[in-house]
Amino acid sequence: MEKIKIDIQELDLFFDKKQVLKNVSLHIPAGKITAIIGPSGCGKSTLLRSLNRMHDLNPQARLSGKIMLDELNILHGNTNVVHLRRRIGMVFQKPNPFPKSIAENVSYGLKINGLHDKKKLAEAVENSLRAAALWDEVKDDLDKSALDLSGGQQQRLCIARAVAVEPEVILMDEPCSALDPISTAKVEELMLELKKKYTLVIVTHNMQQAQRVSDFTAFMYLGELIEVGETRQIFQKPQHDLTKNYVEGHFG
Amino acid sequence: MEKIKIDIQELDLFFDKKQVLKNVSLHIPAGKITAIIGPSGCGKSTLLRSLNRMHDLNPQARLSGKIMLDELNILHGNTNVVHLRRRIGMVFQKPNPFPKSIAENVSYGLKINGLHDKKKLAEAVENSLRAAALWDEVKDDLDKSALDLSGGQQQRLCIARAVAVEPEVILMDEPCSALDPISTAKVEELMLELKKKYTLVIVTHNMQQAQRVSDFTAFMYLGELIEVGETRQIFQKPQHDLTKNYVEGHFG
Amino acid sequence: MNQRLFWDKFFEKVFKGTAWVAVLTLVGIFLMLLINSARAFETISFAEFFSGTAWNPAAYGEATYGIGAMLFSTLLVTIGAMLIAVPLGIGAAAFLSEVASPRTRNILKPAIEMLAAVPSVVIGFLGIVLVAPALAKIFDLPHGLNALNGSILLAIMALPTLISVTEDAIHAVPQHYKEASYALGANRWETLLRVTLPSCTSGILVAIMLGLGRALGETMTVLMATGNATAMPNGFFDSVRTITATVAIEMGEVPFGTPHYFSLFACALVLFLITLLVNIAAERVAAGYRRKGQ
Amino acid sequence: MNQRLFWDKFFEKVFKGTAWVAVLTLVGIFLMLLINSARAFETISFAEFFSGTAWNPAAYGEATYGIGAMLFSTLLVTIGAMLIAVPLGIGAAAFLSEVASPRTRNILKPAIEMLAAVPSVVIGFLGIVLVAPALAKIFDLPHGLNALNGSILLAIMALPTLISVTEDAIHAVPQHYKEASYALGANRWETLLRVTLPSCTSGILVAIMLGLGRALGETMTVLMATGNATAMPNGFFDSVRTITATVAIEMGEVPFGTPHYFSLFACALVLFLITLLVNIAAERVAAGYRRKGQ
Amino acid sequence: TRRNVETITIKGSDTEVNLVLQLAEAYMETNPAISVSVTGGGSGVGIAGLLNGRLDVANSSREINNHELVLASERNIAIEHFIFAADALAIICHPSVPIDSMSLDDLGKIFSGEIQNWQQLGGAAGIISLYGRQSNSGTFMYFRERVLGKDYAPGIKQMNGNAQILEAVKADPNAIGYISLGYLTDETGALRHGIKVIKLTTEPGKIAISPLDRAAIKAGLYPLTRPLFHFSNGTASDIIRAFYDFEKSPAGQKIIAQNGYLPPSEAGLAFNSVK
Ligand SMILES: Nc1ncnc2c1ncn2[C@@H]1O[C@H](COP(=O)(O)OP(=O)(O)OP(=O)(O)O)[C@@H](O)[C@H]1O
Ligand SMILES: Nc1ncnc2c1ncn2[C@@H]1O[C@H](COP(=O)(O)OP(=O)(O)OP(=O)(O)O)[C@@H](O)[C@H]1O
Ligand SMILES: [Mg+2]
Ligand SMILES: [Mg+2]
Repeated sequence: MEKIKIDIQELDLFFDKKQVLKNVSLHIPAGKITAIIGPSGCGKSTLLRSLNRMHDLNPQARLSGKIMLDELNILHGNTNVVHLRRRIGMVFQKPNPFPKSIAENVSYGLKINGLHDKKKLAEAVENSLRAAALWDEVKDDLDKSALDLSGGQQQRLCIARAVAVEPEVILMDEPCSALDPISTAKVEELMLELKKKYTLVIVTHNMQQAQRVSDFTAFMYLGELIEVGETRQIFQKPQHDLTKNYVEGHFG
Repeated sequence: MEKIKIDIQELDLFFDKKQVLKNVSLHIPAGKITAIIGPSGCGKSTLLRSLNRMHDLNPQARLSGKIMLDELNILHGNTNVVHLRRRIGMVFQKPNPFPKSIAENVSYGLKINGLHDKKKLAEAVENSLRAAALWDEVKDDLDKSALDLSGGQQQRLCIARAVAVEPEVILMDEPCSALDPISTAKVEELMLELKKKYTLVIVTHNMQQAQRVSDFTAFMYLGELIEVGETRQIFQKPQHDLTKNYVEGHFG
Repeated sequence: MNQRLFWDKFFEKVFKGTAWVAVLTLVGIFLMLLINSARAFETISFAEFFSGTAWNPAAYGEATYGIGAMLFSTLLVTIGAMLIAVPLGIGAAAFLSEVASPRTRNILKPAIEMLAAVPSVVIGFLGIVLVAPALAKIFDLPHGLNALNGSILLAIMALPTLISVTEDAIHAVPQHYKEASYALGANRWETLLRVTLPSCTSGILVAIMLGLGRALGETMTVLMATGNATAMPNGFFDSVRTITATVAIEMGEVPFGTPHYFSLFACALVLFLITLLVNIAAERVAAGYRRKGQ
Repeated sequence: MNQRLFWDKFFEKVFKGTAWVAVLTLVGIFLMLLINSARAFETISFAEFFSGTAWNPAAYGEATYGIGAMLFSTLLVTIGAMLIAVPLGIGAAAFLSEVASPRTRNILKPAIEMLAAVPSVVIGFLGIVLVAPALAKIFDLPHGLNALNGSILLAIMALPTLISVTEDAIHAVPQHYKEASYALGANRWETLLRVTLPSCTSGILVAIMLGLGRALGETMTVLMATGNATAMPNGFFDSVRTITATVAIEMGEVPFGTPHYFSLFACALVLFLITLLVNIAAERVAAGYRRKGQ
Repeated sequence: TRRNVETITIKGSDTEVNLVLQLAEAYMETNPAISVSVTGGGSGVGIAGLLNGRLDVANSSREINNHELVLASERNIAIEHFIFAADALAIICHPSVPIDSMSLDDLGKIFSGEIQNWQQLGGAAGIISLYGRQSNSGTFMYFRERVLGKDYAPGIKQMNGNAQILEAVKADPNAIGYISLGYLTDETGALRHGIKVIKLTTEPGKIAISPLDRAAIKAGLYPLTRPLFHFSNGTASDIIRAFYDFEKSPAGQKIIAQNGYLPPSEAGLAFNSVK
């Protein structure tokens, strides 16, 4: 058995009276890529956002259950969320660059972590943008507003921004949804590179992508975690009828 | 030859000093689906937004060239943009529902066009949501805020909203990017249904999708329209090396 | 990392500190008013204060402390002012942010904010020399020193705040909401009325509440332009004296610790309570709106 | 469709109309000030007005019209007020929207807006009976009726506007900016200082400008609490008389059409121009900030 | 004090403020070691300031009233008074009012609301529009004591100063109001435009006197002449006394005359508790 990086135990989540996650238990192994798949609205983003306590900002959200990051109880009231989020980075489903320049977007996370050396910052910005396959397109416009980028460029910028601070775990919510096949391939390369050092959890609607990059796949349906296992097993010998129908319903 | 619905002639577009569209000429045939493909940042969204004069809101954007919708000169200063946009609907790349209820989001367009009969509105809301494959998920929450929907649900809501007002032309900027394969299939069905009455232009990064639904495909690269033709021809016998590399670079 | 923790703590302290200083100061003022007001009712009966219409603490005969006429006058002038200022203010704000060219906006906006600094005496003065004669002429009155004059001047004073705050609130509405509306074939006004303004109700509410506060609390202007007569008015064409004008005039001359002195605090407290009620009512309306809107 | 066109046109007219009424009113006031001010300089030389330090239109010997001392006093009091109010206001606003529980916020926000309606006399009064003795004691002065007292009171008066407008601007910053910052491991204060506040500079600017306008244009309070001495002050502990206080005191008694009368308008115009300059400077700074930020 | 200068703080009557300010300046020119600060606000404000212990001298255009005297004794303040000049109140109305003179009695009835229409006095029909001062002004109190003997009509418009009454009366065809003598004329000594001065009689049958008639005023025939007071707490200190002495001197009296005010009457001088 692999080392478990994140251990989700019997997680329930309500928005007001509506239950969105139902008794979800899931092990995220360290140094691997875990893909979460499932139909739109089944709770993938909600689950992902639970891992770095993003629901704290929503007074209507109520969670119960337990999530462990190594030895740290993520949901515990005393947990320092700032440190937690420093360890678990996130790329959101809707690209959300800051209304700042491209360079500042990438260097933001480094600056708040105390890096002020201009040269080191510039280097880090370049490396992160290269990793996210965006450098060539923006290298002359680093001080232009990130809001003027195209949809796919914003998405890659957000990936670069998350990668720059080198968190232990990176959560990516459909990181390639706005990307063309070539950029997608480059981001997938990045993921495979990243998993050498870090743990990745990705949400994707692209079955091929899940098969290409992930080591493990979890299938969710209507708030429940139906099945989880090695990616090959899930796609080739799903145990559950729902999983089978879903992964076989894919086409192309 | 088919009837031409939209005729783009030598369109140039600058954001401030940066040229984003370079001498683009393109015929959009009536009653067909035209797909625009190309790498991220090549100008697809920009081209789409030119068709319903969305760049009017950006003082930095300068356009030259000509775009005809039937007999109407779209870019002409005297053109009534309100009527124009009534005829050309749009689904944006980033889902942007109003901060209103789900039902109000869909009925908004109808209400401003003078429909106030409650029963008719409710019917139209249901039909549009069914068409966008969202009805079953939201039918009990029609008066809940649209902002609380998941990413994919918001995307389908925006499709329903655009379809509800029955425009002559519908522009869709990556309408399935946040959708799972099953929802995607349903939206594609909708497109095929819609083209019986209307003209569709879609932007997509999904090569399979372009092949499945579109009649014509246009390939853009760095602001230029490289090649346009029947979809089969573009994917199987591309004339241009750039096109060939792009469509063959796809994988899966 | 240690340094970072230090700054975290430091900023947390600073922000909490400033917040509490600000809030406690304001709470302190409120308590001070409350305590002093309470003492007024040791000698003046509640019934007399609220139902009496004659305010004459320096009477030749027996002093009377009825705020009825003043309260009615205050409401008359303030409601009039808001009826003028709110539509004008929102209209002008909408114009500035949605219609005017960036150039026009960049000239007009600072000009309007500048007008927040016109001393109230100057506005009051205008009321006497310009507005009053104009009103007298238009409505064929012997003089124009009346409630309407006060309403007009207070509206002018509330306008800079109203316009400026509303304009900013409209400006902060995310562009993509407007785009969505335009793309459905809505015109500018439909977009404004159905999408933009509903998305910034809280900002508009702030604008209105501040404008109202300004109108209710303003002294000099009303004191100069409304004719300052203590009789119960019959309408907008009568001279009136508002609560603030009374407090302003009498605060200086009253010896400390007398019933008259305390009664002035009670007057100020009444102004407070009016603002509070309006504020709560407005929040309710806006909340209902928002709930429906979601 | 015809009906819809009608309403289009109708709303367009209404909005343009209101905007123009509002703007023209304000422009009218400005012109009126300008014209009346111009006439002051028929008899008073520019040099005397701006460089003279003695303001004594009712002098025993020859009348003098130098606004030097008053201008310096005004700047002293106003800058002092802003130095107190701006950090407190932004701190309190940040606290309300980012730290306080919704419950606390729902209680405090209306309470603060309510304080915008405290009549200025009441605040002035507090200055005399509370702040002045406190200052005298703390700094060991013969009396506390000085510029510092004025600054403190004006800061209190500017706070409701500052807090309320800033809070709303902060509140309107899209949630996803904050989420992005938190997800990168920023804490509340870093997020506030580096993301939230920079995204709403224009709203904060509006808040500051309105607060400044309020402070510059306020009459009653400064008149009551600053000691009202026309001599050139040496610092915050001297009694001062501000431009507004002068206008307020003298406007009631000066006969129309005299040089003295016109000179009061020139005084009001100077207040205007100060606000305008500050406004333009602030816009520059903010624009620079925004440009860098993009 | 910090600057080695002795200060006298004076506050009160708006009627007196300009006059006392000029006297103070003339005095400070010859006595640089003494600083006199003078502000307005109204007689009531000045007296209240004195009772609240925040002033050296209160200016007042009215006598101190019983109520204030009671408060003073409660607070162990012994009020001393000094009359340094006299003022007269002029009754003005809009030039279109066809009345030139009236009795003091009728004037009282007008301001207390018993006479409400110009018709009742033989003029054209028109509701009389009253203009007066605010309750913090000494003029308000003086006029009420001297002319009305009861409360003002509640509809009276309480204006913020003499100049404002003047302007309001000019603009209102049915107006009547009272202002200080000093505001009646312009710098050249001519009656200001747009107003009309009402002559007053004390008893029916006697001739009506105009406040512009200096000789009649000097002779004590004009009924609305009143003393202008300084009040202080206890026996005036030496520096205050020195300032009073300057006011009594020919130089001081010249300033008083230049401003359109009158010297204190014999009776007034005799009444002074500070000699
Ligand atoms: N408002 C703007 N101001 C300046 N440049 C812009 C603006 N909008 C887009 N651009 C630039 O124009 C180019 C084309 O953008 P566009 O959004 O059309 O790309 P796209 O083909 O839709 O890409 P994607 O597939 O990533 O959405 C990009 O390089 C982008 O950075
Ligand atoms: N803030 C919220 N308040 C109430 N309900 C919410 C909220 N956010 C999400 N939901 C609901 O919870 C369910 C799960 O949403 P979630 O965003 O996790 O779905 P998802 O699996 O990420 O879907 P997608 O693939 O479309 O992004 C949906 O039905 C959605 O409507
Ligand atoms: Mg999602
Ligand atoms: Mg795009």
